[in-house]
Amino acid sequence: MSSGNIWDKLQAIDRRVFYWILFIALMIPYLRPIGFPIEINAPAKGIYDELSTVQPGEVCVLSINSGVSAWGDCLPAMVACIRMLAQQDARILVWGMGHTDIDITWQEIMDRSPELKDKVYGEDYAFFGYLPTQETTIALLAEDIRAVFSLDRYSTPIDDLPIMEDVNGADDVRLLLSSDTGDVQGYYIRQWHTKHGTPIGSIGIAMNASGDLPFFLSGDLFGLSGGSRGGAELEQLAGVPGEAITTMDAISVSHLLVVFAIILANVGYFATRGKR
Amino acid sequence: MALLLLVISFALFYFYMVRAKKGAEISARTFPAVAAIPEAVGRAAEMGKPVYYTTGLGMGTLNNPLNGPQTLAGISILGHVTRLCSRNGVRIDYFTPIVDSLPLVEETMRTAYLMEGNPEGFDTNHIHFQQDQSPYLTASLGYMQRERPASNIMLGGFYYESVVLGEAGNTIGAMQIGGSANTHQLPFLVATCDYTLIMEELYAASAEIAGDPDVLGSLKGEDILKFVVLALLGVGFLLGLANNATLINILRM
Amino acid sequence: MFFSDIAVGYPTDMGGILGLWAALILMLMIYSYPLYKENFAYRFAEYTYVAVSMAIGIIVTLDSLIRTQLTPLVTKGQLILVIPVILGFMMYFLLVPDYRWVSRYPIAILVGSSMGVGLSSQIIPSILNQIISTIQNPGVGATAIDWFSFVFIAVGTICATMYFLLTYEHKGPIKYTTQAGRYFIMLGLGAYFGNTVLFRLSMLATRAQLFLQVLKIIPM
Amino acid sequence: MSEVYKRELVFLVAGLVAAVMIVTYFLDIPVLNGLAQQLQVWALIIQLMAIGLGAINLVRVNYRHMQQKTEGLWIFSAWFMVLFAIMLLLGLVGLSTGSENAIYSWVFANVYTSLSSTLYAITGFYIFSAAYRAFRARNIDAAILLIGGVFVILANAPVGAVIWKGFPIIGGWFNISGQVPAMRTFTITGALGLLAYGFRTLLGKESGFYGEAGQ
Repeated sequence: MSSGNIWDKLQAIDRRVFYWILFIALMIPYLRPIGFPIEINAPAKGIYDELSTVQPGEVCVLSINSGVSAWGDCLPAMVACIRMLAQQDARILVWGMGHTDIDITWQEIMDRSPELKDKVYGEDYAFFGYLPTQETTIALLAEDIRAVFSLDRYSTPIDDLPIMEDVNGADDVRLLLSSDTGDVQGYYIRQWHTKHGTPIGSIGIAMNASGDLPFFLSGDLFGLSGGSRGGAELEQLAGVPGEAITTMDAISVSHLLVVFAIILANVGYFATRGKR
Repeated sequence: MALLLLVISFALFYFYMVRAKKGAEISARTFPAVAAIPEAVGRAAEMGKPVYYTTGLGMGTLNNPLNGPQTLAGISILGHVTRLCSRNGVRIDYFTPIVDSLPLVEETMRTAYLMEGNPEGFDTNHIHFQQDQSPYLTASLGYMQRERPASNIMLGGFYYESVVLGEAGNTIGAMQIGGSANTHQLPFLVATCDYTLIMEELYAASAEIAGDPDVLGSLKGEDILKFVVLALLGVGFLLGLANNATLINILRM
Repeated sequence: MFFSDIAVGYPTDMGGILGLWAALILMLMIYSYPLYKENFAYRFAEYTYVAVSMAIGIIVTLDSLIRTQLTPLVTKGQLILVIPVILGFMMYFLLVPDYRWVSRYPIAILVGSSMGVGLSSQIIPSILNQIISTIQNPGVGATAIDWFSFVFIAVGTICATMYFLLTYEHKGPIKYTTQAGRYFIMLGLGAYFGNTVLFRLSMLATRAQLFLQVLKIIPM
Repeated sequence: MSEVYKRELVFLVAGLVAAVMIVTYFLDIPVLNGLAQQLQVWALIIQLMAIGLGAINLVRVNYRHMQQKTEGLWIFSAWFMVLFAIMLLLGLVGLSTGSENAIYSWVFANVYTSLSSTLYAITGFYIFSAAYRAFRARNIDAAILLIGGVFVILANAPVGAVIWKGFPIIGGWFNISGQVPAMRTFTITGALGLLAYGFRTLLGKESGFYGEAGQ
C-alpha cells in the first residue's frame, strides 16, 4: 500500500465521524473533570482591577447586548462581575440592546448570584429591559436616561426608584460593562467614554478579544474579557468558581482535537502533494 | 483635533470625487483575486463545468448597514463574471438567501448577457433563492456534489457559511476566490480559497469594475489620509525611540 | 415565570422537568442534521425556532415601545411624539412597491442620525488613539519583550496600512513593505481564527453539558 | 422635477439630520442639543415600530409556500404559521393583562432558549471538520495564518501550558501583541472607510439602504 492512498483514505473519512468524535470528546471532561490550571491575562485582569476599586453606592451599568445563544461565552463573565459589584454594595443598573431574550439572561444572572438575594430591587439594582441596537439611542442615554426609560422593566416610574435619585446620564455613572456579540461596545466607547469619560469594560464573545484589543491597548477600554476563557479568568480572580472553569476542561480536549486535525490535514497534504 | 481631521477628510473626498467625475484617471490597484477571475472562468470552459457564485447570507437583506454594501459589491462583480462566462460559453449558477436582492441580481445578469450580444444566454433558473441560511447551505452543498463546479466564487457579507462552502469547494477540487469585509470570516476564506479580497479591497474591486467615479474618488481621498496616518506613525515611532512625546501631546489636543 | 434550561439545581416542578426534556429533545432534533443527515426532525425544529423567535421579538419590542415611549406620550402629553409614530407607520410602505418612496423618509432619519452620531465620534478612539498608542514607547523599566513588541507593532502597523493603499499599485519600493504588510495581516487573522475556534467550541461544550445534566449523569 | 420628493428631498433630510448630530457632537449649542435629542427619540420610536416589517415578510414568504404547495416545504410553512399565530396571541394576552402568560413564558424559557443556543452552536461541528479537510498551508498566507492560529488555540486552552511551557508564552504574546498590527490597521482603515461611506451618504451618492439597490 503506497503512502499515497493512506492519505486518500484518511481524506475520504465521512464528515460525520468527526462530529461524533467531537461531541463525545466534549462530554468526557464533564464526567471526569481534569482541572488544568488557568493563567490570568492582562485584558481580564483589567476588568477585575477596575471593578475592585468601585466604592459602595457608586452606580455601575451592565448593558447586555448578547443573546442566550452566546451564554457559553458571555454569561460566566457577567455573573462574576455582578457578584463582585454586589459584594462591594455598588448600585447596579441593567438594560440591553439588540437581543429580545434579555429578560431570560438577566434572570439567569440573578439566579447564579447569591449576593443579589439580600439586595433590594429599586434601591440596590434596577432592570430596564430591551432596546433595539442603535448608536443614536446610546448617545441619548449618555445625555438623559429618562428620555429613553421613563419606566423600568416592570412599569414602575423611574422617579419612584430610589436608586435613580441622582442619576441622569453618563456623568453620574462610575463604569459601564458591555456584553457583546456585535459591536455595541464600540458605540459605548464613542458616546460614553470619548465624550463623557465613563470607563467602559467589554465582556464579549471570544472573537471580540481580537477585535476590541486595540481599544484595550489604547486605554479606551479598561478591561476586556474574551469568551469562556475570559469568564474563567474572572471567576478565578473574583473567587467565584462557576460554569466557565468547568467548561475549560472541555475546551482543552476539543482544542487538542482541532490542532491534531490541522496537523494531520497538512501532513497528508504535503505527503500527497508530490503525487498530484 | 477630531473636528480638524473630519473637515480635512471631507475636503479630500470632495476634491477627488469632483476630479474623478471630470474624467481624471483614478483607478484601483490590480487585485490578484480579480485578475484570477478570467482564469477561473477559463478553467470552467476547459472542464465543461459551471461556475458557482454566491454573495453570502448578508443577514438576509440589502438594508443591513454592515452587510448591504458588501452584498452590492458582490453583485456588481457578478456582472463582470457573467460577461466572461457568456463570452466563454460557460454556465454560471448564483445562490442567495437575500430576497430583496433578486431584482438587482436578475437585472445585472440580464444586462451582462445583453452587452455580450447573447441575450438568450440569460436563464432565470440559474438564479437559486432559498429562504434561510440552512436551506441556502443545503441547496449549495447539493449543487456542488451534483454539478462539481470548476470554480467557486464567494464575494460578499459572509457568516459561518464561508466555512461550509469553502470546505465543500475544497473537497471537489474547485478553484476558489473569496472576499468579505466581515473580519470574523476572513480567516476561513483565506484558509480555503486560492485568492482572497480582504476588507476594503472588496469595495475597491467592485468600484473599479463598476467604474463608479464617486467611490473611486473617495477611495483616492482615503489613500491620501492613509499617507497622513503613515507619516504620523513613522515620525511618531522615531520620536518614540528617542523618548520624545511632543507628537503625542499634539495629537491629544 | 418558571424555566429550567440551565437553572441552578435540577427542577422539581412538573413545568421545569417537562421544559428540560423539551430542551433536550429539540437539541437532538437539531443535531440529527450534522450527526446523521438533513431530515424532517431538523426542519421541524428549525421552523419552530423561526416562528417562536419572531413572535417573541414582536412581543418584546411592542412592550419596549409601549413602556418606554408611548406611555410617557400619553401621561406627559408630549404630543410632538405623534410625528415619529406616523413616521414609524410610513416604514411599512416599503412593502408596497409603487409607494416605496414614502418609507425613505423614516429611513433617512434612521440613517442620517446613526451616520452623524457615528461618524464624528469615531475619529478619536479609532484613529487618533490608535496612532498615539502605537507610537507610545513602553517607558522606563520596560523589559526587552516590551521593546520588541513596541517595534513589532509599530513596523507591523505601518506595513499593514501600506498594504491597504487601494489606488496605488504595489510596485517599486513599496512592493516589499506591502508584501510584509499582508503577512502581518495574516498573523492577525490567525489569532482571530484561534479565538473563533474558542467561541464556537465553548457554545457546543455547554450543549454537551446540558445533554449530561438532563440525563442526570452530572449535577445541574 | 416631480421626482424631487422621491429622492433629492430624502437625501436632504438625511443630510440635515446627520449635520445636526455632527455639530452637536463638537459644539455645545443648547438649542441644537435639544433638537438632536428629540431626533434621537424619534429614531428610537421609528426603529421600535419597524419590527413588523420582518414579520410581514416572513409570513408572506411562508404563505406563498403554503399556497403553491412547494414540495417538501409547505408543511413546515403551515406549521410556522400556526405556531407563530399561537405564540403571538399568547404574548399579546400577556401584554394586555400585564402578567406574562404561563405557556408563553414556558416556551420562551425552554423551547426558544434551547433552540437558540443549539442552532448557533452547530458551527462548532463545522469548524472541526473544516480544520481537517480544508485548513491546509497551500500558500504562505495560509501557512502564517495556521501557525498563528495554532499558537493562539493552545494559549486559550489551559492544556497548552501543560504540554509545553512555550505555548502560553508564544500564544499569549500573539494574543496581546502579535495580532495588534492587523487589528489596529483594520480599526484605522475601517474608520476611514466609514468616513468616506458617510460622506457619500451625506451627498446622496449612497442609496443601497433606500431599497433602490444600486440604481
